[in-house]
Amino acid sequence: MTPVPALAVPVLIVSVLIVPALGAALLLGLRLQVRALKMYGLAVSGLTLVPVVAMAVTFDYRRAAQIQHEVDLPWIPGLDLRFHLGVDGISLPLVALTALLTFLCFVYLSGDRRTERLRAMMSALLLLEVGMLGTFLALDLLLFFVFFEVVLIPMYFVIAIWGGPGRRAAALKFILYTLLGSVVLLLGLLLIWSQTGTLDIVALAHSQGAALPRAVQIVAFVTIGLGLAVKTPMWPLHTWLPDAHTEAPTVGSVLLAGVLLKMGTYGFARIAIPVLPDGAHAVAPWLGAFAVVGIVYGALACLAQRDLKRMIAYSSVGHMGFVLLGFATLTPVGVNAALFGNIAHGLITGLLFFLAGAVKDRYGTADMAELGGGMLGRLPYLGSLLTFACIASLGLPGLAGFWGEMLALFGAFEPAEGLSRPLFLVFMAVGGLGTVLTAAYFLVMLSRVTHGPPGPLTPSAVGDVRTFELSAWVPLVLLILVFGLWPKALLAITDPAVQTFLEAR
Amino acid sequence: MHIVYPVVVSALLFSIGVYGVLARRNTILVLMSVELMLNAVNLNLIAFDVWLGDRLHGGQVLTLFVIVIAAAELGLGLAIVLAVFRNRRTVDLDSLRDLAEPGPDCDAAGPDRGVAGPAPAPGPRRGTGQEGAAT
Amino acid sequence: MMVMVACAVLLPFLGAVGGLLGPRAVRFAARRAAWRAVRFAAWFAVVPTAVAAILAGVAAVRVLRGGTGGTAVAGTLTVVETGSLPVAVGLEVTRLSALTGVLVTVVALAVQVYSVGYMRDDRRYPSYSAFISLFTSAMLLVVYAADLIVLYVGWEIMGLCSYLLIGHWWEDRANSRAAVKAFLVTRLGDVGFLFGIFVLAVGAGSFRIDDVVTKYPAMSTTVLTVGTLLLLVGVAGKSAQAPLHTWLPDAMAGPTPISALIHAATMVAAGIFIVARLFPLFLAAPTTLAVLAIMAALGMLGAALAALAQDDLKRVLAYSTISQLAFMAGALAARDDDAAIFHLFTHGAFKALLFLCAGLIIHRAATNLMSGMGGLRRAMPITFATTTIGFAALMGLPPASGFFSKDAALAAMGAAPGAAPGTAPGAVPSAVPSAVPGAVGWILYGTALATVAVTGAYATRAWLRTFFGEPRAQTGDHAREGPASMLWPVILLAVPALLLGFAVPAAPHWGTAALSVALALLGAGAVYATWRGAPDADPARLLGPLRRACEQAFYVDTAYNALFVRPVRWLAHAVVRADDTVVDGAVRGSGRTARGLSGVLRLAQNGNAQIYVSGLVAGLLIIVVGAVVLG
Amino acid sequence: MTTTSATHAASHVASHAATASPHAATAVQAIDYAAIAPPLALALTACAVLLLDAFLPHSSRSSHGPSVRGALGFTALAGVIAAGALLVAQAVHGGTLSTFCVPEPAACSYVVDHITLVFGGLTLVAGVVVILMSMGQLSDGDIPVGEWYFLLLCALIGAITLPASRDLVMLVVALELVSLPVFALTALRRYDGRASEAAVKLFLVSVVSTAITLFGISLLYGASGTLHLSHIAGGLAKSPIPEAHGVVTAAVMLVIAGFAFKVAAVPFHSWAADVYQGASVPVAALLSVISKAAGFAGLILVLAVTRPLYSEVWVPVVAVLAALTMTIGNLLAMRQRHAVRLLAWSSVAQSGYILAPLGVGPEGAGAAVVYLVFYAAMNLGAFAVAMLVARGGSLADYRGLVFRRPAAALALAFFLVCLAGLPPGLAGLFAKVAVFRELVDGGVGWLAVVMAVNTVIGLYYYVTWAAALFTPAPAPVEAREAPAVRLAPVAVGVAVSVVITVVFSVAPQVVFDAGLLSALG
Repeated sequence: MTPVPALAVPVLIVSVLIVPALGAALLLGLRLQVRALKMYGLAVSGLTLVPVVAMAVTFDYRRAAQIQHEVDLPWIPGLDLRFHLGVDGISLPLVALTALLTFLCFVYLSGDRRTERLRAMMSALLLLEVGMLGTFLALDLLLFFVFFEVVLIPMYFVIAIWGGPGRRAAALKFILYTLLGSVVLLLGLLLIWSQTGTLDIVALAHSQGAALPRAVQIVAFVTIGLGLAVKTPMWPLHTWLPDAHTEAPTVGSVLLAGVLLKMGTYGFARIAIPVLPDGAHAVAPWLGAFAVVGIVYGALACLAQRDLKRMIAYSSVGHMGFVLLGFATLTPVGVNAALFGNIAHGLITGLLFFLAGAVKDRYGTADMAELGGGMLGRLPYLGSLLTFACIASLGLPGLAGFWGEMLALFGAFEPAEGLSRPLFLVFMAVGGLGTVLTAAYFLVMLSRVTHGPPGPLTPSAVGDVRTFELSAWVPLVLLILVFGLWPKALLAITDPAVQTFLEAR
Repeated sequence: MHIVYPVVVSALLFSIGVYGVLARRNTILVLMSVELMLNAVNLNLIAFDVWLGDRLHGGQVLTLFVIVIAAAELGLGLAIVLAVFRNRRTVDLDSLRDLAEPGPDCDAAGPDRGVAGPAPAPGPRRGTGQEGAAT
Repeated sequence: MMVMVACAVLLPFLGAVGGLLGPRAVRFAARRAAWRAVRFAAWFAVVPTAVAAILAGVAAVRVLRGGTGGTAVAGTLTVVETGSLPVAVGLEVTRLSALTGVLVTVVALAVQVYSVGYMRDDRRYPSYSAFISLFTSAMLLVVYAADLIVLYVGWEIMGLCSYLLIGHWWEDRANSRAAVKAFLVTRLGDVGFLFGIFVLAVGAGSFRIDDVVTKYPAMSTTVLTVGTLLLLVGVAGKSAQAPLHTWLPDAMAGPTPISALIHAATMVAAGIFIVARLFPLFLAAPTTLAVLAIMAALGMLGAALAALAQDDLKRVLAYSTISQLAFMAGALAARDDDAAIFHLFTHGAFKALLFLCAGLIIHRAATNLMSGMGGLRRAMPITFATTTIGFAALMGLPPASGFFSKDAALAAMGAAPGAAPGTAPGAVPSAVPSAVPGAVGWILYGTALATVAVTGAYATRAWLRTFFGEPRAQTGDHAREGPASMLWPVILLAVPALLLGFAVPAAPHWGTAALSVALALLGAGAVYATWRGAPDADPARLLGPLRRACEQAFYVDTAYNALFVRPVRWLAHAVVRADDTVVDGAVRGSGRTARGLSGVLRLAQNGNAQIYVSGLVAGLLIIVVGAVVLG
Repeated sequence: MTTTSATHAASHVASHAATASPHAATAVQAIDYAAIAPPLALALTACAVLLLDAFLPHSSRSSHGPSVRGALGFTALAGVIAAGALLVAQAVHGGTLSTFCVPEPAACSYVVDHITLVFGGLTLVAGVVVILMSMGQLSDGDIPVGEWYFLLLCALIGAITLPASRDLVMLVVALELVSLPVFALTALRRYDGRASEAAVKLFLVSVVSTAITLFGISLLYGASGTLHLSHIAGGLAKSPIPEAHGVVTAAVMLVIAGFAFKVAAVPFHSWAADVYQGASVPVAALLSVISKAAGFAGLILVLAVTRPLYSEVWVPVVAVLAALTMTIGNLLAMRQRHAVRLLAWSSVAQSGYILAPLGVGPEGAGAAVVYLVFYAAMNLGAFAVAMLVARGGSLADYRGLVFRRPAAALALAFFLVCLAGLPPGLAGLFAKVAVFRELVDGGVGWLAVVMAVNTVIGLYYYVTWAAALFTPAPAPVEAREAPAVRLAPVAVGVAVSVVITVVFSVAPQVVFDAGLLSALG
């Protein structure tokens, strides 16, 4: 290995974190006009995207199972905490998704009319990005936890600064609930540490839980799983989500649904399942059961929602149910499905929240009954995009949402050895029913909002989709199509990594 | 003399002191009760010192210190009582209740009304119920 | 070859993309009038479909010529590793798919051309035609797919297009509802279909259709039965078979060409196509065939009776479609896939023809209801002629195509019950031990015969009510023939509707043929006699007390509403309530509990120093006593 | 403390005695001035301050002019810094310094080892910040300056002597040296009834606690026959009292009382809020950091370091106390509207977190010290900003602070987030992680869960307050905060705290090293 790339690689991965962090810090000291501020935000998030793209380009896809761009420095020996970062096939897509969604959020902000407290908003968003990216890059249990926590405060402020009328309570509920989850997660991580004496995720995953007795694994899996499940969110730990989404501003909702929820599911793929295989085996039926209950429950809850954003929030509960079901099968196909579902949900729900925000922006409400109908007539482009996003979300083949759900169900059809097949067949059947209900609520919503004669409310003079909105949304639309039509683009990256940590069993 | 006698006496003395501290309203009397408690300690220490035949006479040494401490405490206590009396015209402990948790009526407005953004609608469950959510 | 087929699949897709985005781009640039955009989109609609039709035709000719027994030509673009069974993205042309491809593209082309006229005044023509193109592409994907998952992709996209097209006039809530219903019912079926794919693919160890079809002997009977039954659920959904048929009549709310394309000729045929494609599996699963037979029997007669009582011309045709598809299913259940496919083709031709004719009539009469029509024979002579051909084919009267295909199907069903294997008219593999159980076979055959009679009756009724008698109120003055772009496709479709029967060399089975024609004429005669008695009244009164039930299609919709829709709604509201009071209630409750505890604790902090000291002493006492006693 | 280090200390004493044999022989104690240099420096400074106060010119009958007030403040500051320098010298010198030794059985009353240095350093740095805050507090001339600094320095002497004490006499004296000046400091706002009331409450609870502790010490003495910590365990083993177990258990619990009062652990917590509120903010800061650190030093000395004394008895008790303390503290803080009261209850809760690792056993002392150090930095900062902004006051006064005084608001938000234990306040996060780690590693899962829940309750009020800083105020609240205090020194104090906390956030290893050393004793 020549010294130049050896030096260049850590620079790349570290700069992914440094750029937004510096950007946020500088923002505290800068006094900029609104316009310059927006440019600044765009520039910083764009600059963050650059090393991420560079990392994706220089990533060796033939060795997708290996950790690449690795950097491993001691930080706090007193806690055994190392500054250990790296990407592999599991994390790379999520890192890219995060950087992209954040960038698109800034694109969206650049045209937003709201300018009050923009500086605070932007620094919160950048800090949020640091946390999200760090979570996906971290390869040290405690470092993972630290980044997992980093997102809480910025997200709290994103909701509390720009949110709706009930923002304070919603933000508080969000932060308290998820903090409870992460503290429980911490307990689980520390349990692993105290039993194995190491915090290195790679080493732990490599040893396949050999040093951990089965009982400890189960306890650790339950606590870690609970912690992650709050973030995911898994039924019945989801009630912070609808409130947070309903009150959060558009970009907040987009990042919350698009990335934050993924941190929970990513934890399963990165820590819980590889490090605690026996625990995973013991708890998987429960995980699967909660997952499918979440699918059906989320769908039913959506069916009776009045608020557009609230509905999309509950739909996330259902979709995350599919992701969890994928994990619960403990098969490569199931885990692949979960990882695919993660990305797909990030793109689709991100788009949905963008659109819901645009609707709320124009009509001043997201209440479906107040909106009336006929959006396709009044705002045809917005209506069409909404239709597209909903159809993608209900898992239509050919769009990204399909593969995650289909493969998760397929995984449930043939769960890993040692898991009760009849039970998982029931999960599969219930999940299948869930897909029908999912289609039902999306179509009913579309029918109520986009179809029919125009309602009493007239949209504000903003008009149909504007350029900045389009430029924030089109990349999402394209990616949804690309991943839908060419699932290999994602599965080829995740599959080797997933096979590696599941096969040595 | 068996060691039990002085110890029991001292325990009784201490208990009387405690009772005085708890039951007396007058601050001066409370201070005197504290003196009783400390003297119970002294009695104990001396008794043990003798009984043990401590070569270093730790008990006696400590007793001396306790006496000094008691004196200092009492002096300071009286000074404080004086200050209280000057400010409040009373030395009644029960009436020194300016500093306390505000009553429930103050709280009805909610601790957060003062610090929140535009006050959340007070009525709905969503507004007020969640402050302590997820505990 | 594969490139050709791939182009046939992709071209309409690209046409759809172009049709959706192109006109907008043009309009954005030049701010042309809307009709220019429509015309612009029309090119995107017609040309790719036409090219696809030519490609499909060439492919079909090559395949049919290339091999005798239907050798398949396959090509794989890439293999997607899923972690378990890989998905092979590829296409395959068999004899069956080559022919079906031709049917699909030809009907689609006809509909596209027809729509240019039919939707001339519609502002949203670009999206409409683009959806048709997308649909064509998806259907071709189903037809040519070499892999079950790829097939499923096309299968579902068809459902989406159907939803979008039924809901094309979304201003009307009824259309919107119909679209949602169509999507949901078929989606319900599709879930079963997907699970069926799982079962079979895991049984065969591959998602490739080839592997699945060839490896079925290695699968256990249970796997086969379960897998095929699950597939059947999907088939029932897509092909509008009982009990998942209810969406089709409602779907008639969409524009008429859509009814012709999707809900008569192609999409609903996909179910039959799939069964035929995987026929060896079904043959090896007698239970599935028995279930299919019962479904078919129920569907064909019930739908025919329902058709007899409808007033809406398109609903008549819709129920007729259900009935005829059940007929095909019956033929399949009787182990004769050739007969079923034959009928599929002729039906595709004549039903598309009938729908397009109905479109012409509706276009001019400005109503869907037959009670608003009548006496159109003179005003619309060409339409009259083509419609007559269509109805004749539907009734199975010689020499129209329907006669031959219906005859083949009937013969198969007639042979099924008692006949020993091998004597059936179709190519029943003699290795398969038992046919459909006797009783089921007889029921199937009997219902089929009854259906023939009822078909004759409702076809005659519709024909008479539309074209004969006195012109009724509002039609009159502007009832003329439609524009050329609408007439030409109709005339073109009339040719195969009339003559397709001669394309298949096999001779009719004269016995069953005579029986069926007689029955059809009997039904027709009864209706005619009734109609003669009172030309203005509806001959449906023939049904007597059954009429109401038939009009409501035996209250299936009502029952489903009560059994599924309302409980789900109730459940949804219950979930929302429970979410608020129980799940979130627990969360809020813990918050309230903490606040309450806080309040209680604050009571002790009342400022009285002696209370503090008392607490101190008491606490310490507890600690000391506890430590001494427990320690 | 382990046996090896005990023997090490003993041998050290022996060698020391050998070098100064004539004195040892006559039983006249040799005083190692190097060991007691820091408290000595403070004591000299205290005297100097008193003298200066007396001899420097008065501007009016009772009070000094601003320049004299400043001079006294700087003198005190210089003294504390000098003591700090001596402490650093001791640390650089390394090894263990002991003095006030007795030869037979060999034991020393004053030992400078790692734990002494850690606590001493903590106390002195906190002392600097408190003095800086005092300089702000004293600028309005209501309070006698010389007495103030004298008392403050006395309290500091007690606080740095306490962790060095190795016998019960020394411990008691040091403890009283921390307590008594604070009563006076609290009451020093002579014309404020609330201050006097606070002083009465503090005095009463403190005196009762001290009496209880002394009673416990007397019993312990009776049972073990010695006052030297290192010999108590041995003495108890051959106790002359029959059925000693119960007596000793009770005695240990009673001894804990005095220190538990200092750290405001339940059930000794009730005084905290009233006193913090009534006292001036620097005194509250002193109580919540320096006095509390002294309390923990005493607890750790008695329970953990000297000898794992009856650990099977006190460990579960401390665990339960820790759980109760954090829960009750948090619950009480939850609905506070007064900033200083909130900080008071929050520091009660934080005491619970510090106690928690001791609930694992003596080996948890390291984590407790780590948390204490982090806590001191964060909490001092919070008090300093509170002083800077509104001299305590109601939470409503903090609303929209970021628009008026962005630096102060950001600093306060940072400290609050640290106290809550969330990034970007990494210091608090690592502190919590250290405690959790100890609990999980020690197998006290239930306490870890209780603490997890408490972290959430704690976040509630911290984040509510922090959010208020960023919420625009409905109406201007300028009138409330016309500051009569001189802000510059307080601002310096805030800056010092911020810098320390940031350093702790970025390089927490500094603290972990300290904790590790003190755990080894």
